[in-house]
Amino acid sequence: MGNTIINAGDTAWVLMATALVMLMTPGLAFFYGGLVRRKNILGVLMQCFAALCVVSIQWVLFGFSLAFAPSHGFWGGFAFAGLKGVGFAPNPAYAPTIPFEAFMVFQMMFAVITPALIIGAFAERMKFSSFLLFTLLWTTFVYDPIAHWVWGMGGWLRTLGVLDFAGGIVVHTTAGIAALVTALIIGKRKIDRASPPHNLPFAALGAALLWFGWFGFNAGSALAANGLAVSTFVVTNTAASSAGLTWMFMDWIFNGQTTVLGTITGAVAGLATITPASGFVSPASAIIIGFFAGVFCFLAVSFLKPRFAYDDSLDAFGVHGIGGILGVIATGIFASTLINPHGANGLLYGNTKQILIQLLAVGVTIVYTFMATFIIYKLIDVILGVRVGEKEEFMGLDLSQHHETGYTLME
Amino acid sequence: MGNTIINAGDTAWVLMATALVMLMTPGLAFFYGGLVRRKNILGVLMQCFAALCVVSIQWVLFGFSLAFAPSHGFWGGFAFAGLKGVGFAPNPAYAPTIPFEAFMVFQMMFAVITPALIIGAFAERMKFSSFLLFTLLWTTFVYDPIAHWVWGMGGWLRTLGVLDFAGGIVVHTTAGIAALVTALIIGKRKIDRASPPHNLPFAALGAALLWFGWFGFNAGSALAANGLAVSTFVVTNTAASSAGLTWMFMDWIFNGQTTVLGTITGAVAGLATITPASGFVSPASAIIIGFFAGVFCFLAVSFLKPRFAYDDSLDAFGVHGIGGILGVIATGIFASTLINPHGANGLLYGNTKQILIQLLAVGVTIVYTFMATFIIYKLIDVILGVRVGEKEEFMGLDLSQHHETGYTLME
Amino acid sequence: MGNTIINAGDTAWVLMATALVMLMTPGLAFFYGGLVRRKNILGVLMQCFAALCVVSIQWVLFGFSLAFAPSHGFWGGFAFAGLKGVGFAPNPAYAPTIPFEAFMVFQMMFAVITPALIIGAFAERMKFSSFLLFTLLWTTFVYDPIAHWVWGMGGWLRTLGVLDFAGGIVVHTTAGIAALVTALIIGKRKIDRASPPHNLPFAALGAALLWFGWFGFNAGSALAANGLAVSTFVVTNTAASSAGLTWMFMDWIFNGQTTVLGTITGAVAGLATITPASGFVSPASAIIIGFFAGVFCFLAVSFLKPRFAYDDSLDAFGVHGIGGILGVIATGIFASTLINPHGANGLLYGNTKQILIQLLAVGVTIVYTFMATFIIYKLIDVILGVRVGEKEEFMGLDLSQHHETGYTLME
Amino acid sequence: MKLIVAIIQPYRLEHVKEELYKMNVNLLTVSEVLGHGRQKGITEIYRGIKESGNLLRKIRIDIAVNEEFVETTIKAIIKGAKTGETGDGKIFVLDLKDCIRIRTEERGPVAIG
Amino acid sequence: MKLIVAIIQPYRLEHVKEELYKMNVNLLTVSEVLGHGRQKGITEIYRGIKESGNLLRKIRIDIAVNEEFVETTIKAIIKGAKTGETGDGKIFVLDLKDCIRIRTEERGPVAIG
Amino acid sequence: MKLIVAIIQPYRLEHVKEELYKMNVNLLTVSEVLGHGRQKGITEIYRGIKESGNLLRKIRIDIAVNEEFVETTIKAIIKGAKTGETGDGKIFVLDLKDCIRIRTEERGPVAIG
Ligand SMILES: Nc1ncnc2c1ncn2[C@@H]1O[C@H](COP(=O)(O)OP(=O)(O)O)[C@@H](O)[C@H]1O
Ligand SMILES: Nc1ncnc2c1ncn2[C@@H]1O[C@H](COP(=O)(O)OP(=O)(O)O)[C@@H](O)[C@H]1O
Ligand SMILES: Nc1ncnc2c1ncn2[C@@H]1O[C@H](COP(=O)(O)OP(=O)(O)O)[C@@H](O)[C@H]1O
Repeated sequence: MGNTIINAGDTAWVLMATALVMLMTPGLAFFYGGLVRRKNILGVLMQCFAALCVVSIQWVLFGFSLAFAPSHGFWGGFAFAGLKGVGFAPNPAYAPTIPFEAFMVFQMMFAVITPALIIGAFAERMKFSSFLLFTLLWTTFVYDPIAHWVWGMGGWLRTLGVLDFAGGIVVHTTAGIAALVTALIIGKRKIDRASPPHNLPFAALGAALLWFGWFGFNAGSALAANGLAVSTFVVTNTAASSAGLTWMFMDWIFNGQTTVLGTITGAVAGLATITPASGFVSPASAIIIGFFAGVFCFLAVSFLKPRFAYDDSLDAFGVHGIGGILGVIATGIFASTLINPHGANGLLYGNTKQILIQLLAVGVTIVYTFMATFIIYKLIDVILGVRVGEKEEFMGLDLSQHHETGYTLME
Repeated sequence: MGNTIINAGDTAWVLMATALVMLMTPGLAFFYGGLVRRKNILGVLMQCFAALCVVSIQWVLFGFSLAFAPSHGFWGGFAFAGLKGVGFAPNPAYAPTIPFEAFMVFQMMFAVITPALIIGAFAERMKFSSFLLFTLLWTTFVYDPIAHWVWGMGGWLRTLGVLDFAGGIVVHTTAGIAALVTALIIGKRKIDRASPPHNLPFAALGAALLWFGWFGFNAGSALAANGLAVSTFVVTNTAASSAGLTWMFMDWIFNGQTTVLGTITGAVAGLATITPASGFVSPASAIIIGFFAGVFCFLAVSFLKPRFAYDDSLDAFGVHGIGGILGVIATGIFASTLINPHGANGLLYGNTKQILIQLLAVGVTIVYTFMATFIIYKLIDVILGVRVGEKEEFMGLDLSQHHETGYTLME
Repeated sequence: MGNTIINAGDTAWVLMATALVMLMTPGLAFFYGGLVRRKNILGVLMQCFAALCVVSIQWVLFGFSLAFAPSHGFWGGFAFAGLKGVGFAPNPAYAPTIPFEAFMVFQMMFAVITPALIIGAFAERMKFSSFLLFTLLWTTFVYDPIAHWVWGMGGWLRTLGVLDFAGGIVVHTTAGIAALVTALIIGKRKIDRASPPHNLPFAALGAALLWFGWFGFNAGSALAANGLAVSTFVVTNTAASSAGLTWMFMDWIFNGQTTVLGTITGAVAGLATITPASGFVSPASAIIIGFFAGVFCFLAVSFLKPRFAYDDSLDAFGVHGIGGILGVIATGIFASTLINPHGANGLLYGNTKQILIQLLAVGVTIVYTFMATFIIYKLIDVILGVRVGEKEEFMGLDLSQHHETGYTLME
Repeated sequence: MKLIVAIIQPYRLEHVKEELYKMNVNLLTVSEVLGHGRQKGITEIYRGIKESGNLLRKIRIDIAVNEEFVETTIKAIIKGAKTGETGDGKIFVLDLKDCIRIRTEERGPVAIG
Repeated sequence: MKLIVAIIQPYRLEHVKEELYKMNVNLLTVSEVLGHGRQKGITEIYRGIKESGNLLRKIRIDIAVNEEFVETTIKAIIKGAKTGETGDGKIFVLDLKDCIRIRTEERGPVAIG
Repeated sequence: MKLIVAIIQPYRLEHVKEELYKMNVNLLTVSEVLGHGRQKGITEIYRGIKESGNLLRKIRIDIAVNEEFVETTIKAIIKGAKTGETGDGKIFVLDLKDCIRIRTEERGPVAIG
């Protein structure tokens, strides 16, 4: 593949970033797991670990190929299936200075965490067997094609010039919309009353690991240890902080005091929102984007959800869906070629076209994800049944699905 | 900025180190959080996350400039405010082979964790609003100037030749002294009786994350992935182990058995103590420094504190203050130009001058920090009141400050 | 040491990998700690931290030398004692592009975790003082020599051409066999009834940190940020996922449902099993190896252990022993010079010799480890007594050994 | 006065509280207990080792009431807790000799409400 | 013999214990419970959803005493627990038919102390 | 009917349950409590500060039985719990006025078993 040569520094960074993104899935497990009732903690942890196992294998076998092999229209086809041709040599179409296999494994961790994000919507009431099948099908028929459209060689949105640095469309919009769909179909939890998080420190631990891992997620997407990676890193941290502070103050204004759950939720919303923009915007823009992330996701969670009365248990839609969509649009506004010459300018820098592309991309993604997720859900519901029985739900997923309990009550 | 060129390996290392140092603040949150009463865990977590958010934004807006812009005497002025001129090109005055922005963000995480360290002193009894204000003011008027003196271009202690590789003065002495001041003014907790840590495993988790992150803290301060970084890494691990073992044996001698809390406290003391010396000393010196860290911090915590009867709840002064001061002095004794030719020799290697510089630097830092912290504290006490009411204290900070509880009691 | 030059990218990767491997020991502490009774959590955490402290110092003083100094037959002698000659310059015999000291500290973390793995066998019933002595002696007389045989300059198994990329023999077989020996001699726990894990989320956290850290363990063993490191990284993740899924299905087949504990145990088994093979095999082979890891370790834990009625409390033998041995043999079958030209071909690629070498190496390791561990154990039993008294055991190690409790029962 | 002690299924707590409030029984004390009754719990399995898990999580409710409220309270508990399946639990009624409201130091029936 | 059951504010436990020890009441059993009384707790808020948090953490103390100690014990508890605010709690007094010290198999009043 | 309340050492629970099952006493409710008795616990030490740790973990067992089972039950508990050392615990026997099985709404002695 030409006169490309592997750069050890870039490779070191991408490998490390891959490890960081891998850690985000367990991080998410604790972020979500701390928020559910004590009797459902294992249900959440299990789904996250299962997503890691299943998608890792799917990706090696054919997922990566579907997403990144040269286009066959809808998705990438099977040219790279079984990692054929994915070896030590770089593929300059994706990353010219690192082994192609490093790009593959970095992308794998994105494919892993995306279905895991959806867990927040149907937490505390989905059958584990159905979750397994759902993850496999959803990854194959939703994640892989959309990743191809946006990032794959020949993908139509990529060709159109859409900007999505680290997955605002591919990861957060898809997961967020899928969360909305599943929350709507699966219905509310039996005990509707808000239940306090059973272990908020676990949620904080999860948020910390997510923040930590997100440096790999975003700055790793530079696929090199260069100035762009650094800029992305800074912008990521800035947006998270800004959104965390914003949510803190929103809580104070609307509810009379600041909260830990609000602050960490804000930070995660900021991270989700900056994701597509992170490689294209300045720190100043990141402060603004973080602010809007805090405001809009707060409002979605506090007002939209009660208003429409769907039970997105852990706000996967409110945080990742809203955040992702917001971020994709923000990219069309704040992107600057001063930060990333391979990007484009946004509205603020006089380019009106970009935001239209962004809106188109996010719109198509929403529609496709909505429909495809709906079909997959219904299919599984026919085959296995998606929701656990009432008794299992009351008993908790830990006991009913896995015959285990999270904590002993006595020594 | 001349013919400097970015090295991907160095950049990869500094980015990774930055992520590691970022993780230390949540690590500290768990280290401290595990030690407080169950009803105050969220209070601690919240303060740590808030420090991360607030200082991240302050740093980007003007904090970095105050600390690292070319000197205007007391601090660095506003030349780099809003990250003006802090971009992809390296600044050889600080780090010639990585983007200047990488240096900026690496330093950011130091500014974040320093005020978080102080939390240990006033844990379980400070108002959250006052903490927010305290953090902002303290970072601006204590951390930023002192960072400038020691590390900034034109800083007077830097010019004098003080050695502080990774923040024994800038981070640990300042935080430790501020801890002592606040513990003295805020007064004892209402229930004076020792309360056992509510979740020692969390404290151990925090200690593990601190140790892990400290590799970034110290070895990242080499600002390159070179032999010095490796040496610093080794020395850091060695001092932590040595101090951990020492405390273990001190516990055994003075209290009749070894303890988990003692061992992890010892390790953290060793890490704090080696910090200023880590880029200048040999592994053999690190064993000795670790030993003294274990002995002195143990004695401070076990005898000094009860003697003077201040309530430094989690021993922020006893561990970071004593450790930091000890380390700065030890640097003047054990530093060797064989390890770091850009450093200096210490007493042991025949240079008597260095230790005088070290003593002067630490002395001035103590005096300035003491006074400035006192003023900031009193100011906030007038405006907002620093300490929560008796009822709030009994109720716990989680409920009284954040209307949340850490753990549910039932399913 | 010749015309070698330090590569910053490689150094960055090895430093980072070292930090990752360091984190595995606390990770293991939580993996094990979550599984014991609530009254023994600190006992486990303490042993892991103590292993980290003790072996870190031992390694610097003489352990590294025993393992990696040029051969004196049985072990490496004292040429590198006190890190003499272990400095900034690379040692091409081990790693030509990074400081020799980086190789030293990377290897240190392997020496740390190996004795910690054994803890699983005698959990809940060993005296802490005896553990300290055991760790020191075992590291010195078992780990160091065997590391020398397999990896040291002039080591006889290395000379023979054995393949052990990241420690299937050196780490997992030795720890696993030592676990079997100690479990056999120390005898069963007093309360024989299975006790549910006191905190399964902690075990899951531990497994996540182990998985995360294992990227450093295996891919770091490439000692450079090159294609081989990437390949190792991919293969590691693949085997873990494959084994996790396999155990999940084994649980489903044999016990009627999937479990969290099974899935994470499977993943760890897969990681242990792929370790020796990770630098020599393809992702496809990794899927197969992971599958066998899941099957065999599951059977060992579920049938072998009850059959022979030894009380390997946390299955250190069943997972690491069986996994390690399996992996060493699998290396002899699946290794391919297409993946690693410095390796060899295995049975599948037409080389029958390799598997014989592998079998010999693992056989000798088993015999030596068995005997040496037995002697060390008996020696300590005479001096200090290894097992705690019945009352201490009932009381739990936290209170009886450390006068601490893990969690408070009330606020 | 009587002290009514009910052992119920954890997930019925909300319903029981609701029924009690309807009857103006607002004061109660709740704790988490483990119960061994006729109900067969789920067999837990850890690495293939079966834990018959004979102690199931239950909620215990303590309510001190004056005589005239005893039957109302019992009925309300039954209404909230009953599903008809084993494991629904038991109600125990004990004689209460005295009751003191700490805040006011009032004693006897008046202190109960 | 009586079994005295006190429900108190968690943060008064230390004071109550102190008062009891002064009166030579040294034997007691403590547990953590949730109480619903007249006290309005703090409304907890999770992502904007208000949790009336009607179950507040309380401490339950069980003390078995001989008749002559009943009043002393009640007074000591009141002394330690009383702040005068709602939520101070209640004391319930039950008849104790028998008491056995397991270690010695002694029964009756002698086994209590 | 009686309500038997036993406070025992945590690690004797298994033995006590075994003895009770032998006697066909299968229904019981267990909870974790802290006890202060004559037993001197281990002094806990946190950073050199000694915690006399006067509240030790204990297990509380509640068993409602019909009169004819009272002695059997007490004996079984003693058999399982007794080690002869301080800290073995106590058994308290209370009068049980009524007992209701929620599932069937049966009352009285028949509801106990
Ligand atoms: N005689 C008893 N003594 C103490 N607790 C009892 C007794 N009988 C029942 N319980 C408690 O009630 C719970 C439910 O009893 P169980 O027999 O499972 O249901 P049911 O009452 O519907 O037959 C048990 O788990 C136990 O906690
Ligand atoms: N009748 C009762 N039955 C059971 N528990 C009660 C009863 N009355 C009060 N309690 C317990 O006492 C606690 C304090 O009662 P509360 O009404 O808040 O305070 P006060 O007694 O000062 O009015 C309650 O939270 C509850 O646990
Ligand atoms: N009078 C009492 N009231 C309440 N609980 C008691 C009483 N006496 C003993 N206990 C409980 O029994 C436990 C064991 O008592 P202790 O005095 O230590 O042992 P022993 O009964 O063998 O002398 C105590 O920790 C406490 O929980």
